[in-house]
Amino acid sequence: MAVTTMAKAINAGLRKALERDNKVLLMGQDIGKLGGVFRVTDGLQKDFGETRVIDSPLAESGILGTAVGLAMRGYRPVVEIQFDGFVYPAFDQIVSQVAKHHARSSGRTPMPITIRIPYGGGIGAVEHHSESPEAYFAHTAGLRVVSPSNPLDAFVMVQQAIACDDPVVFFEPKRRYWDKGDVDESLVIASAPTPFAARIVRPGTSATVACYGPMVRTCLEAATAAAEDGTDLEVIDLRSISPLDTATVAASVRRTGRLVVVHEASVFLGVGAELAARITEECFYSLEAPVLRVGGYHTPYPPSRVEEDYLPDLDRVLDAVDRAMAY
Amino acid sequence: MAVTTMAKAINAGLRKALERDNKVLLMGQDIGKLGGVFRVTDGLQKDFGETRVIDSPLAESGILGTAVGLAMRGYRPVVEIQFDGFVYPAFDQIVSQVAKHHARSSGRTPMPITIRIPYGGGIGAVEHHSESPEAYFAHTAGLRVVSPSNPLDAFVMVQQAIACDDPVVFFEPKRRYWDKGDVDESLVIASAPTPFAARIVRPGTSATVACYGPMVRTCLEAATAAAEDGTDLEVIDLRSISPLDTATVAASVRRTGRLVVVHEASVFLGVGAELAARITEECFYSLEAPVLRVGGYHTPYPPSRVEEDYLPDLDRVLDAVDRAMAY
Amino acid sequence: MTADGGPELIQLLTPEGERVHHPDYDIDLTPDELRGLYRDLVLVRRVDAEATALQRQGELGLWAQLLGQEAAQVGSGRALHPDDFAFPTYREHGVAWTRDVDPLQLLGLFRGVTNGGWDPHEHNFALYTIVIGDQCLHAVGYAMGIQRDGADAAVIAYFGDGATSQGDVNESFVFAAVYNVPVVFFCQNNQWAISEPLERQTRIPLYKRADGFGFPGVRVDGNDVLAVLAVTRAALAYARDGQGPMLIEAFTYRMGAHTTSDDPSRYRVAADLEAWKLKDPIERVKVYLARSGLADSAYFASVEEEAEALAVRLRDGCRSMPDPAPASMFDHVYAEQHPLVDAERTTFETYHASFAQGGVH
Amino acid sequence: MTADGGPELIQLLTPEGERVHHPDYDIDLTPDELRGLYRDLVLVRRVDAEATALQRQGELGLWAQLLGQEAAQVGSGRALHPDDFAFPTYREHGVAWTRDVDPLQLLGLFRGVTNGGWDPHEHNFALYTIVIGDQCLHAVGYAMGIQRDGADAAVIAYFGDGATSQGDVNESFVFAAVYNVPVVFFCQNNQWAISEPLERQTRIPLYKRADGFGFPGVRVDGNDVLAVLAVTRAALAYARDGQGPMLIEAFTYRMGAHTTSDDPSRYRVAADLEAWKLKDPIERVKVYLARSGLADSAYFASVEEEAEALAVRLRDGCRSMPDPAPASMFDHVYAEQHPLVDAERTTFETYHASFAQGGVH
Ligand SMILES: Cc1ncc(C[n+]2csc(CCOP(=O)(O)OP(=O)(O)O)c2C)c(N)n1
Ligand SMILES: Cc1ncc(C[n+]2csc(CCOP(=O)(O)OP(=O)(O)O)c2C)c(N)n1
Ligand SMILES: [Mg+2]
Ligand SMILES: [Mg+2]
Repeated sequence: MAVTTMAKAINAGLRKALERDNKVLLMGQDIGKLGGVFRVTDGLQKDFGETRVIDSPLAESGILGTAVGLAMRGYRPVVEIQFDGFVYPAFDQIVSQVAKHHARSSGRTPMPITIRIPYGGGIGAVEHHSESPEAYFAHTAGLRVVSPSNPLDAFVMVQQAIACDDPVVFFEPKRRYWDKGDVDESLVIASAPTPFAARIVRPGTSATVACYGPMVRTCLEAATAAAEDGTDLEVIDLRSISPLDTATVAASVRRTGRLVVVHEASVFLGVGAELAARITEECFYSLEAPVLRVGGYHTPYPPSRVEEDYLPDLDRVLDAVDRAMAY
Repeated sequence: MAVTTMAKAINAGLRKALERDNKVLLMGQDIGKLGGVFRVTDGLQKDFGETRVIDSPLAESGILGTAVGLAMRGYRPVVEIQFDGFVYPAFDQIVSQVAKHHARSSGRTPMPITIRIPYGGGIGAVEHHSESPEAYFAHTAGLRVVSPSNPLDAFVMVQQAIACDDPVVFFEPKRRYWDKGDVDESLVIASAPTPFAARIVRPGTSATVACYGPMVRTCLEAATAAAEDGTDLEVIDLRSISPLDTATVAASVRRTGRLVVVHEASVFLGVGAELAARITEECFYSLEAPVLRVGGYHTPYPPSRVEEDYLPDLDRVLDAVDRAMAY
Repeated sequence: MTADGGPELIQLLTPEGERVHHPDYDIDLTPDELRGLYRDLVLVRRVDAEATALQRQGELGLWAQLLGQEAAQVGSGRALHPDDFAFPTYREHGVAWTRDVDPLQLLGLFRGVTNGGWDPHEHNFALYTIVIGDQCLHAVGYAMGIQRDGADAAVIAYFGDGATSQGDVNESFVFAAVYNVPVVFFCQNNQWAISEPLERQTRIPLYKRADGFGFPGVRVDGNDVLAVLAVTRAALAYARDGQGPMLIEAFTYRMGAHTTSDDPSRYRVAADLEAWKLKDPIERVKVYLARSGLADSAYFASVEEEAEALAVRLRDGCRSMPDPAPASMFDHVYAEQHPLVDAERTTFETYHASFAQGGVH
Repeated sequence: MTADGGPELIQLLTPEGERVHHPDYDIDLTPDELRGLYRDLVLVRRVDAEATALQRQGELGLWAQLLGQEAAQVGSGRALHPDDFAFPTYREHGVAWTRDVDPLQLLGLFRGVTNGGWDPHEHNFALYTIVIGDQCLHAVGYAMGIQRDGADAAVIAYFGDGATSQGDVNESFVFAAVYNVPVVFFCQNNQWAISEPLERQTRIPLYKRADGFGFPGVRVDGNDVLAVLAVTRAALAYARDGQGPMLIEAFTYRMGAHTTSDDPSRYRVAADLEAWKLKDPIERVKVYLARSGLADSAYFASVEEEAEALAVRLRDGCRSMPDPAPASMFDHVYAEQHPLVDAERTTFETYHASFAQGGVH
């Protein structure tokens, strides 16, 4: 058990995966000597060689397309997309090939590809470096989409994603890369809970707040603040967006009667829309207020000098909770 | 006033746009001599020449990327994507450039680009020719997304899309291309209602059914059948997906108390999710049942021999209506 | 661009059936092998004709004809070793034949009973790829795998003239060159991308594209099965030998429509077709075999009979092909358990059961 | 690949400041023009240095340094006619300078007060494009417009060595060649794509990429402002003349980090840097001007003064740059009215007003 950052925890998880299975390959831009722009792959090329930790040419579609071919040959490619805004050139390969090939082959050819994407805002970056595109992938059948919120989950979930025979889009909350937490590197992933289930990270009774990735910390802080005003929030870390663990959320909502969903992505057709629609259907008679959503606006991610006004924060979460409680 | 098919109506609309504004250009694969694989651009290259009706090289990103440059130069490109499943190679140009450039330029450089996409299933096609990707685009700020359901709307809306200074993704329900309807070609689009508003195509009192594109006919047929069992459905043709005319739907739901949303796209994170979330929030106390959704499953579009089992049909719409009425 | 392929065109058998020689490429085949190629060409053309007929009869939703491209496909397919792996488009029925894929499995896709069909690993023949260009990157990735496995094998990626405009195809050239992987890029330049002539995709011969990426490119007479076989064998050997990628432009012509839904009369003149008829890939082999006494009318008749029998088998097999079970659409969306798909399948089955039990509707 | 650019390198001014001649390209500049280029180079480098300093001081979120690429940018930028249009990446500060874009507007983007900044139409200089390669297609589209307008103008598209691997860049070559539009592809090969050396993108010199698409490609000494100016002028004239695209590879070196967040010590050796220091783009011009008596120390001093004054202006201008109004994020999402954006803006403003009025939180 050691205290480490999320970035280092993912690095440790990747190292374990490379050690466990020699079919595991890392591919991406600048992941070799540089160790990636966030140093998540630091030292891995040195230790596992250039044939397993591959600096790819500057072409995302090429990276995903070659990953598909490698998967057909029995490899387990782990692809790094340098920033959220640069995954789109690979969208065709992801949506038309990675996501559909297993079904097309009637199960003969799995696509055990992990697509790591540092995502979200809050780091004062220039355009295209702060986006939250998870809804595009979650809407796509054949893909799994997960996002860890803390170092331990990051360490375990990245290994589980790589071990999974389905393609997994692994969204890393880049502004939490430097958050610290306890990580037990001896933990065996087989014994860990499935990455595709949500977790109640703070039990509460007044209302349920569902979130994932970078927003979990924000919502926990909001819960602490709310507690002072006597509002006892239950915070759920969804962890997985596809599949979406509605059972855990529904059970909570049946107890609390209220739900607020929080994410950085635009609210319009964001993950909150699906969760709201399903929970309302499942818990129609338990809901004392409509499911409220807190998220990005229907605008491009703004210049960094105003990103704090775009990103959901403690106050906006509490504001939504207040509105939910007011029903 | 003449009876014509939707394909011919769009052709007529494109012709009007080309006549009205010599900055309007048509670009795409096989749109020249062939007139497009659905003949929607039939005869236009002959009449307007190869510099205005352009057979592009086989590269969707190239087509959209050059459209962006042409728009910067003051042109109004109308791009044809041959089939829904082939828009993904252009996803980066659409999401990162077409959608964001106007905001990036602080309003100095509009992107009056119309992206025509024949979409949806039901024509017995091979893979990638029957998809409904509208949610990807509707989730993207900066884009407008519309879909006509009948020849007259198609004729008017395509002209309005081209006249709009924003980029418009124009989804054409390919299986309705051969549906006939009255079209008054002398109609002046300025006087026509905005393409971004929904329309009640069948007033009713028992429940509201919201749909768009290919599903409008299906839902109207369902309403006729329901009427026989004494259920009086109000059918709303959304027409626009971004913006989404929730006001019209909300007003209807306040009267009927029930809402069923129908589309071909996968239900999970489909347009129905957003409509359900918003309407539930706006009409929380009017809803007597949760908003129910009928749509595609979370699977790739299946082989054509089973597509009828995948596509929402009259029976599935009625089944959802029954479930809504049962609350 | 010269309609006849120009002087750079590698040819070993002229349209008149005359065996000619080339300084860089030659081939020495046994009579059996030569007759075998003829048989392949005839049977493959018959598969194509039969499938086209089945589409007309409504048994298939669509068919992409290979008429005119038999030699390009059979020649390159027969150049492959068993361990080599081929990545086709949607038109490589002739290559499928050389990989022992039952033509009925091809029909299954165009009939709409599956989006795939055969076992790629059993035949070392990937599933058809409909999205133009995507498979070229898969081929390079697969070749990266071969390279890592240290296997004595190569990959061949098929694509068309129109595909050369796609970013993915050009990216596959970049990756293949930089990684120096064992892949042969086999471009069937049939002069058309649906209605668009070659001029819409390039202003220089396509085999020259390789110059821009730093590997060899050659143009072969795509209607000359011997030349295609010789050139592809050489390219595959070059690749297996660790020398990296090579681009082969098979100069041929799409004698049929793009697919059964296409109407070429809208965009091309009959004259071209007539000119290319004179370069038929099968006729020249037949003339050569007959003239050089390698085959007699009895042999030709036996092949015809075999073709007839094959046609009958396809017709019957296609008509009796069962539709998939509706619920099968949920079967392989994911390799591992996925609650949403499970839930939707249950809803789907309960809903359909309600009809069986004479439900409300 | 030869580190010195090889014999194909077009050079008019050696690193030692010696004026040499080239059979195909030459240039004859007035003393004023020559001094002007020197001034451009010095001021552009100063802008870069000042911006780097401002980033260190926390005034900018990021800065992409052009150090070492001044000649490639000033030389090509000065070759443009007023009506020509340039499409930059995120590093073309020197080109921006030649298009009269106030450096303060560049700082605005890296400070995070805007995602754009200047008026592209006022300067015929597009906004910076951060997504690698996208702008090359925009350039071709813009050139298609020029072609349709029958205007006497050309377009120049800037991109890096890494960008040559992107599908979009290669597609832009296809479209430009097929449509024969007036565009010059200007590739600054600074040998690095962040941490990846040229070998990760190509195995042959980049200017040869053009061979694969059927238009001319040349390699120029990117640190030689005279050669770059001469070659770019010729390419632009060729384009305006209706002869179509041309590719220029400006062979140079990224002397600084990729951006201020990068740490090159992790992936490259100091020796390379030392070797390239000897090829400094400014020093050679200074030596040439001095030796040929075209400029004296007084002139050099005056330019230094001007640079100092510019630096002061940038420092003050940057520090006093106001943040945008938060609600401005809703301003230009759409050109026409959009109810969702209007509604969100209203919610946003009401919510913030609640704080102003000392709301609950
Ligand atoms: C990305 C993509 N865009 C468009 C299409 C539609 N389409 C199918 S085949 C074809 C033409 C292909 O031409 P070519 O590459 O020359 O191959 P050929 O059909 O001639 O064998 C087009 C445009 C597609 N399948 N994929
Ligand atoms: C599509 C895309 N992928 C990745 C990135 C991240 N990125 C920014 S600059 C860069 C390297 C670019 O190298 P090069 O084209 O040589 O230009 P240079 O930075 O050297 O001027 C990368 C990978 C990006 N901006 N866009
Ligand atoms: Mg072709
Ligand atoms: Mg570079």
